[in-house]
Amino acid sequence: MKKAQFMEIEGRSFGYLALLGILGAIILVALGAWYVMEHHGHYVTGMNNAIVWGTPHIFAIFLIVAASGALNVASISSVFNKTAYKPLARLSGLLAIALLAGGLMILVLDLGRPDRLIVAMTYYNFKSIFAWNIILYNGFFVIVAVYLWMMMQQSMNKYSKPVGIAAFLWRLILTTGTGSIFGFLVARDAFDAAIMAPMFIIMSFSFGLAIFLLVLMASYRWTGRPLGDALFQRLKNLLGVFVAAVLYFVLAYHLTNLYATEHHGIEAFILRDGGIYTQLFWIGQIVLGSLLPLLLFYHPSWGKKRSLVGLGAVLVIIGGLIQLYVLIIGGQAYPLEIFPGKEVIESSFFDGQVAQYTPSMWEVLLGLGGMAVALIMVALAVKILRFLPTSLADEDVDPHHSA
Amino acid sequence: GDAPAPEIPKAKEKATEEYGCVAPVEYMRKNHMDELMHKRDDTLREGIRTDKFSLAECINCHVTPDEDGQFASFGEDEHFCSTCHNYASVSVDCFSCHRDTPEDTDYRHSFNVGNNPHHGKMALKGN
Amino acid sequence: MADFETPELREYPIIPKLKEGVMEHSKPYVAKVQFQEALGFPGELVDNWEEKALEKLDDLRGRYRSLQVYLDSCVKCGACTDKCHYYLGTSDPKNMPVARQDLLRQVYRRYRTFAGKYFPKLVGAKDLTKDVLDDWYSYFHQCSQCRRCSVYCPYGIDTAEISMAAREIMDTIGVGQKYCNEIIGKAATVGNNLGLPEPALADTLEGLEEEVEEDTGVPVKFPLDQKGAEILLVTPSADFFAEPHVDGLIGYAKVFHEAGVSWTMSSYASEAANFGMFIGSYENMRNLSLRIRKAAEDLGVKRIVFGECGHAWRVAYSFLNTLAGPFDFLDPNYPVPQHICEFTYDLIQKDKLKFDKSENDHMTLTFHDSCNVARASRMGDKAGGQFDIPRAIIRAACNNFVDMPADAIGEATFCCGGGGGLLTDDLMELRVKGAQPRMEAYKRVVEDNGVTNVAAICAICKSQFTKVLPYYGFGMTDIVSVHQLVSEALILSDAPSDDTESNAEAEA
Amino acid sequence: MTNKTYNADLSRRHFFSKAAAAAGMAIAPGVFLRQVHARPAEQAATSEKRWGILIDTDKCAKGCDSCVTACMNENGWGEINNSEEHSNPHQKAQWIRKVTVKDKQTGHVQSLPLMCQHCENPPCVDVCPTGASMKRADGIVLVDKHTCIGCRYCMMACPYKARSFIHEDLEDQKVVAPRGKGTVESCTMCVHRVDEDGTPACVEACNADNHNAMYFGDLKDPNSEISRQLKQYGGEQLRADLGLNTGVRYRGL
Amino acid sequence: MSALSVTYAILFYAATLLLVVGLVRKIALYARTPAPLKIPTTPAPVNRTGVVLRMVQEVVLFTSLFKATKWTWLFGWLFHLGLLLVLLRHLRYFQAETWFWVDLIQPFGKYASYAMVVGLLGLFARRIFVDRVRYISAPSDYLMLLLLIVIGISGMLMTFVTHTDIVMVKGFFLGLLRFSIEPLPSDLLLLTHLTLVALLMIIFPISKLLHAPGVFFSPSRNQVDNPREKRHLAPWAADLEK
Ligand code: HEC
Ligand code: HEC
Ligand code: HEC
Ligand code: HEM
Ligand code: HEM
Ligand code: SF4
Ligand code: SF4
Ligand code: SF4
Ligand code: SF4
Ligand code: SF4
Ligand code: SF4
Repeated sequence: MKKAQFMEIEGRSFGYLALLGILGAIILVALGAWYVMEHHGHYVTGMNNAIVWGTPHIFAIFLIVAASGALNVASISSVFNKTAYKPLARLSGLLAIALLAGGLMILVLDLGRPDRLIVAMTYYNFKSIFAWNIILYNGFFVIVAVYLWMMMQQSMNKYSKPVGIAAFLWRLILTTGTGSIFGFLVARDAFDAAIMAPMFIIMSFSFGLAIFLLVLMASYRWTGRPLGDALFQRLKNLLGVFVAAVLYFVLAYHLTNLYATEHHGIEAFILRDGGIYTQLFWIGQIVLGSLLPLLLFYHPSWGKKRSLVGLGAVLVIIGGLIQLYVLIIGGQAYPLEIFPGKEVIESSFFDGQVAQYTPSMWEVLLGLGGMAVALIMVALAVKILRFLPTSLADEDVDPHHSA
Repeated sequence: GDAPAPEIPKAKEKATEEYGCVAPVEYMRKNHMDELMHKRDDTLREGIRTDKFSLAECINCHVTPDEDGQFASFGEDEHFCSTCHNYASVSVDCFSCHRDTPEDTDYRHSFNVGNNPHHGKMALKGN
Repeated sequence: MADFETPELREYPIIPKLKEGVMEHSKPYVAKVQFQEALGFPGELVDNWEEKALEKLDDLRGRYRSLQVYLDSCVKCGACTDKCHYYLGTSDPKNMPVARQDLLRQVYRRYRTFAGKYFPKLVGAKDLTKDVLDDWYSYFHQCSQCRRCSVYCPYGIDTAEISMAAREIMDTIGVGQKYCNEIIGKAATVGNNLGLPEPALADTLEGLEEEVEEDTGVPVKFPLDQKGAEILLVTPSADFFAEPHVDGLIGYAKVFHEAGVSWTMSSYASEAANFGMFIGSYENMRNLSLRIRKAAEDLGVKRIVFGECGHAWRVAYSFLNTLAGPFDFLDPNYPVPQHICEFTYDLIQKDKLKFDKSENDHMTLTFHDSCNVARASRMGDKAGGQFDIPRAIIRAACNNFVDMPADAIGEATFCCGGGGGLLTDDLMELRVKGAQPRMEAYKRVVEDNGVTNVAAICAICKSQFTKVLPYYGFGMTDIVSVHQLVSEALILSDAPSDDTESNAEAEA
Repeated sequence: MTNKTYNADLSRRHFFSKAAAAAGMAIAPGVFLRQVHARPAEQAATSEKRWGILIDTDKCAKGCDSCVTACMNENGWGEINNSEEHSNPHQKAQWIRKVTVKDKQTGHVQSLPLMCQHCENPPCVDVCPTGASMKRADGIVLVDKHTCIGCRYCMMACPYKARSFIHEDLEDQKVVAPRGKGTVESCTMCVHRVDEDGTPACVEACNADNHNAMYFGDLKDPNSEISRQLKQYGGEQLRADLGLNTGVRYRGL
Repeated sequence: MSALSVTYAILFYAATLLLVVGLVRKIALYARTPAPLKIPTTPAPVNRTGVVLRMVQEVVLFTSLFKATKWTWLFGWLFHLGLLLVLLRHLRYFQAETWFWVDLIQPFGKYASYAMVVGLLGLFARRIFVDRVRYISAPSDYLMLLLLIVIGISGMLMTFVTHTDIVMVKGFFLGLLRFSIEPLPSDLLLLTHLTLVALLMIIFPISKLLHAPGVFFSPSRNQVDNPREKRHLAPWAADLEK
């Protein structure tokens, strides 16, 4: 088999500069939005004392979850020894770091006191799953960076497998940790479920791979490097499996909830009475985000068209965002059950009412800014360092490939 | 000297006879931040409410009215803390929460701990 | 084969551990008195050489900003240490570019800086002793002035500049290098480095004309001293007879023929290579360049084109205008001078050349970027043209082309190991060891991609490859000229019909 | 059922209280009071006490919100200084609120004040990444706003929606209750008063209005009014199922 | 006017004089010395704008170093970035009215000192552990790093551990700028810091620290690659043509 040759992209074309320009502009606008939020305070956002985590958190958690999933391809190659994926491993690691950075940027900028980032880094409450996550995220950066180093420096290649395994385990823990942020919220009916952690893991596989697939398609198309069909189909099929698995977990989650009486309220809310949340759940998450992509992926002829598969991946991403929206915002909108067996008929603090939330422009811009940060990091990194193989044509990638 | 220097307003009264402030002035100039930080943890986390190094007390004593009886706020150069802090380009966020002027009540914030007139007055009333 | 070991080629480059002094013995022959004096240098080591050397150093510092800035600015960051092919191939620490510079810098510091005068130990300053001079002679003749180190140095410190200065200093105190100085002498008197006089040249070219006509059935001309021709071709003299150089020359002739332009070579300036650069001598470089100007004026040409030669192209591209300009008597529509690759590339762009690529199908090629072309000059009107244009030509003429690993091509290319006036048999050990990084990269593509041949556009590279390839177990004929590929694949439009051509082939 | 966990917990300190009571017996009642309750300013709060509030919903008057107003006045939030002028009602801080509930089966309507319950096992403290949410030795749950980064995770975790986030710049705060943009806050059980041997403002106001619906005191002291009330008439925790062992108890729910 | 203030005032006047005179002389030398030949190294820009861009990249990002060795780049860049922020933060001692951005970077500058010192320690470690770099290092190379490390650590100790009277320090330096000698705190850390800073200023123009101005004068980096289009002739070379 030919050794994969990695090469920086040329990065002088108008298209590339335009891409950087656009992403840069988005980031600037996002920083502007952040400034508005910071300068005035969070009152300019749609968030309030009931919906305390809003759109920024949707984006942030999406990116963080996807980050861990983006590492999947690398894990498959080093941990499970699938050589066909080896040439993709570097991009996979890079994307993982970039997505995590983008997500964390949003989280940090949304803090009430972002200027106290240093406090967050120096004061730890080790009982807090959140504090653990800070450690997990920082560790993820380090471990994936080391992993990339091992892969990229030839004399270090021999260590890439053990480090790859470490990275693999680490990111499983990391996603478990992210899922547990919600799983540990005993007071919230929507979140208090053990299935949360595994569900987040499988969501991470799906979101991460969808983004990976799109980035791969874009970078190979725009740089004019060949990307083999067999490899592409393989990735697509894998994504299909993940999407189906997420669907399965969503099903299991709601079924188990329906089984437990105390969760009937929230289930009825999401599945039937929640208005916008119900619509988002059925139309956005289930139809657009799961069924339609599955159809696109497995349809005998659509599944062969790259543009349609790409569309499917985009839908997976949109569906993922919607899923998190339903889960996080919907979960908070559903009123807290403070007085079981009683109905709140009057409260100066809106007890017993479905909480109102309308995303503000600033929050959405900040969220998009995080995505742009992730993408610009990738775009810059592939120009500066050797992440992308010069060819991913099937005959260059897979020794057993038969045309 | 000829060099520009901060014009630090005089304190309202003396905390201690020996050195005026709650600790030697030399020491205060260099170390008030550490003492304040330390004090804030003591107060908040332990409930220790002595007045030495209490921020409220600093303000009480140091932030004094001008001729018109007006108090400068931290945003203005004349505020006791700002005189130095602006001079030395040190920003603090304390006053985004804390009052930067004395409150017009002496509610348990006059200096001497032992003589606090309120001590004991509020023992569980109606219960 | 020799009394040294050929270095190993590994799967990927490994930076060697230091082995001090292993190349101290490597010294080229010293130039004889008459050659020294011919160039205006003292015949042998002068008495007060220490003083003279420092004087020359001061003179050069005053004349070259590069030298002054480079002597002051190095922070010993070490970025260049593993970049020199001679260090990689020999493990001798004094072949690390910064250590090579330090041979001169230590003296500069000792005599010309405050710290060096009063605290020599502290800053590593050293007295100028015979030992130091010996080191100079050894190690400044282990630098091929390839500028690879300069690419990586944060301040662009170019060891080539230091080597040139050091060689000039040595020349002025009477220790010159035989190979360079003899050649400069010949080029300055006869017109080319080999000392071929006009009749011999004419003879050779006539032979070539016959050979080509026999081969192709087309009367491709190789004109010499033809007044009024449009183009003056200046090419390295190796092109006149050595393999594979001469195949390149045939390629140029075919291209000119196909383009239908009139051209000529000059017996007065029958050499592209300018060894004046290797010894850092502005004056000698200028002398040789003026010959080209004179030839162009005498022959009344409109354009000057240079043949395939790396450092010749550097002098031509970067310095010719400075040394022998202005060339306002030439056609202003063309750059002065032009590289033969630029010329061919233009024709390809305009679709004026037709190729039968299959003629080169027996080869899978890779391209060796010659260091002086890659890092010290350019082709075309865009930055990076020196990389793209030759590759575009190869691709136009061949079906199978693969690049060597990215760390060994382009601006990062490794010198062939024979540049900078070191292409002499007395430095064989150095040349073989210095070729190791290039050979390692070549081996990579030979093994991974089935590459069979390497093309180059430099006379020194070609000669050097012919010599060192066998040391590493490759075929001596693996090296080809770029215009040799052009020559093979070019379809001459006035060629006789297929039948006659194949007849001619059969006869040959 | 709820009281069981509560009492089990109290038993830890039972010994001390008994000893203190025994010691107090010999001395005049007035002095006794001061000794038990007064803590010198330089002494840290101890776990020998656990401060709590008992709310008698039967006594809590409909239409009354004196406790809420008192809290505002004491701590400087709400409409008394209109500093949160930009925030919408959903965004404004609310340390204590009046809630009226109706029993779904009986239709019985009750009203009660709701504030931070000062849980013994506070989820807000567990989740806080920096440790800014914290529980003092004497059971008062506070936000150390000096290290609060405004992540709002504690708000997600609190089952009672007891916490508020400050959505804008504030001015003219009370000396005793510094508050500012970007941090989270909640009822402090008027810790500044408690430390000075005082009673929370809300309790004081309720009593001042002669509703007497609130009792404040040391849950670990069996002789305190609140303990005696609880012992005699009982009291419930909100969402007792969560096992948080709240410091605020309700009676009559 | 204590003896201490006077001593340090003299020290700083002398150091400043040596620094300025030394640098001006060197820079004038570089500027005056002609570069007779075009020797820009690939990737050579073909116009002035390109050169400016290249220089900015080199100075801000250390692009060549990045190509060369990633570790040295990492530590070197960390150090220089930290140094830059720290120095900008130090402007507050020299301006009666600080620029608003000097106020803005104060908090970052504080932590930049970590970047600076970590970078320096990394560079130091490399000098010790990489055999090639050890070979080319003279004692001064180690000392230079140590000097900066000690300056950095003494500064950090003042910032994070035992404070000094900043207001008085500022008064002293504002005084120097107005040729008046004001009192200076007599903390050992501050005095160490200041002594070493003065030493740094003194050796700057006579050491490898000349790389800072040097990089701007390096012909292989600052020349335009247009020798065919434009004839480039040094004065002394022009004389040869006469
Ligand atoms: C009740 C009086 C009092 C209190 C409380 C007090 N100080 Fe002072 N402080 C003084 C006096 C008196 C001086 C002497 C200088 C003056 O007259 O202003 C002084 C001086 C100072 C100085 C030096 C000013 C200068 O002239 O350089 C600082 C800094 C300072 N105090 C900070 C504080 C801080 C911080 C606190 C709170 C922890 C505090 N002080 C509490 C009375 C007080
Ligand atoms: C976001 C709000 C906030 C900020 C910002 C803030 N504090 Fe506080 N501070 C508080 C609160 C709340 C208390 C508790 C008051 C109480 O319990 O009496 C407090 C108490 C204190 C106390 C103990 C009470 C006293 O008056 O002595 C000190 C000292 C203190 N803070 C110092 C500081 C300093 C110094 C800063 C700036 C670096 C600062 N704080 C910034 C909210 C804040
Ligand atoms: C004599 C001048 C002076 C006065 C008056 C003064 N400060 Fe400071 N303060 C300083 C200086 C100087 C620093 C910074 C030291 C440094 O940068 O290392 C500082 C730092 C601080 C810090 C730490 C800031 C940080 O980011 O590390 C706090 C908090 C602080 N001061 C609070 C106060 C308060 C509150 C007052 C008023 C009651 C006050 N200071 C009055 C000179 C002063
Ligand atoms: C234009 C400004 C500057 C540029 C572009 C620059 C660039 C560099 C580069 C590229 C290196 C080599 C990499 C390394 O070892 O870190 C270096 C080294 C160094 N620089 Fe700078 N520098 C600048 C200013 C300064 C200044 C102002 C100082 C000192 C106060 C300084 C101190 C050093 C030192 C001590 C080293 C050597 C590090 C070592 O010994 O390994 N530099 N500089
Ligand atoms: C005359 C010039 C200088 C003066 C008066 C000076 C003074 C000081 C003072 C007073 C501090 C303590 C700051 C605090 O407590 O907040 C400090 C910190 C520091 N200084 Fe300097 N210094 C000077 C020059 C330098 C130079 C040239 C360097 C670097 C080479 C340097 C590096 C540092 C560092 C790293 C810190 C710690 C971080 C910080 O507070 O910024 N200083 N300096
Ligand atoms: S110019 Fe080339 S041969 Fe000379 S030191 Fe630099 S890398 Fe080595
Ligand atoms: S790269 Fe440049 S500065 Fe660094 S050691 Fe080499 S010559 Fe000196
Ligand atoms: S003050 Fe008393 S009666 Fe009035 S609402 Fe509050 S608890 Fe009820
Ligand atoms: S009621 Fe809420 S805020 Fe109060 S302690 Fe319990 S969990 Fe924390
Ligand atoms: S908002 Fe503040 S108190 Fe609440 S969890 Fe975050 S840091 Fe802790
Ligand atoms: S205890 Fe104090 S802070 Fe809490 S609700 Fe009552 S008055 Fe408000």
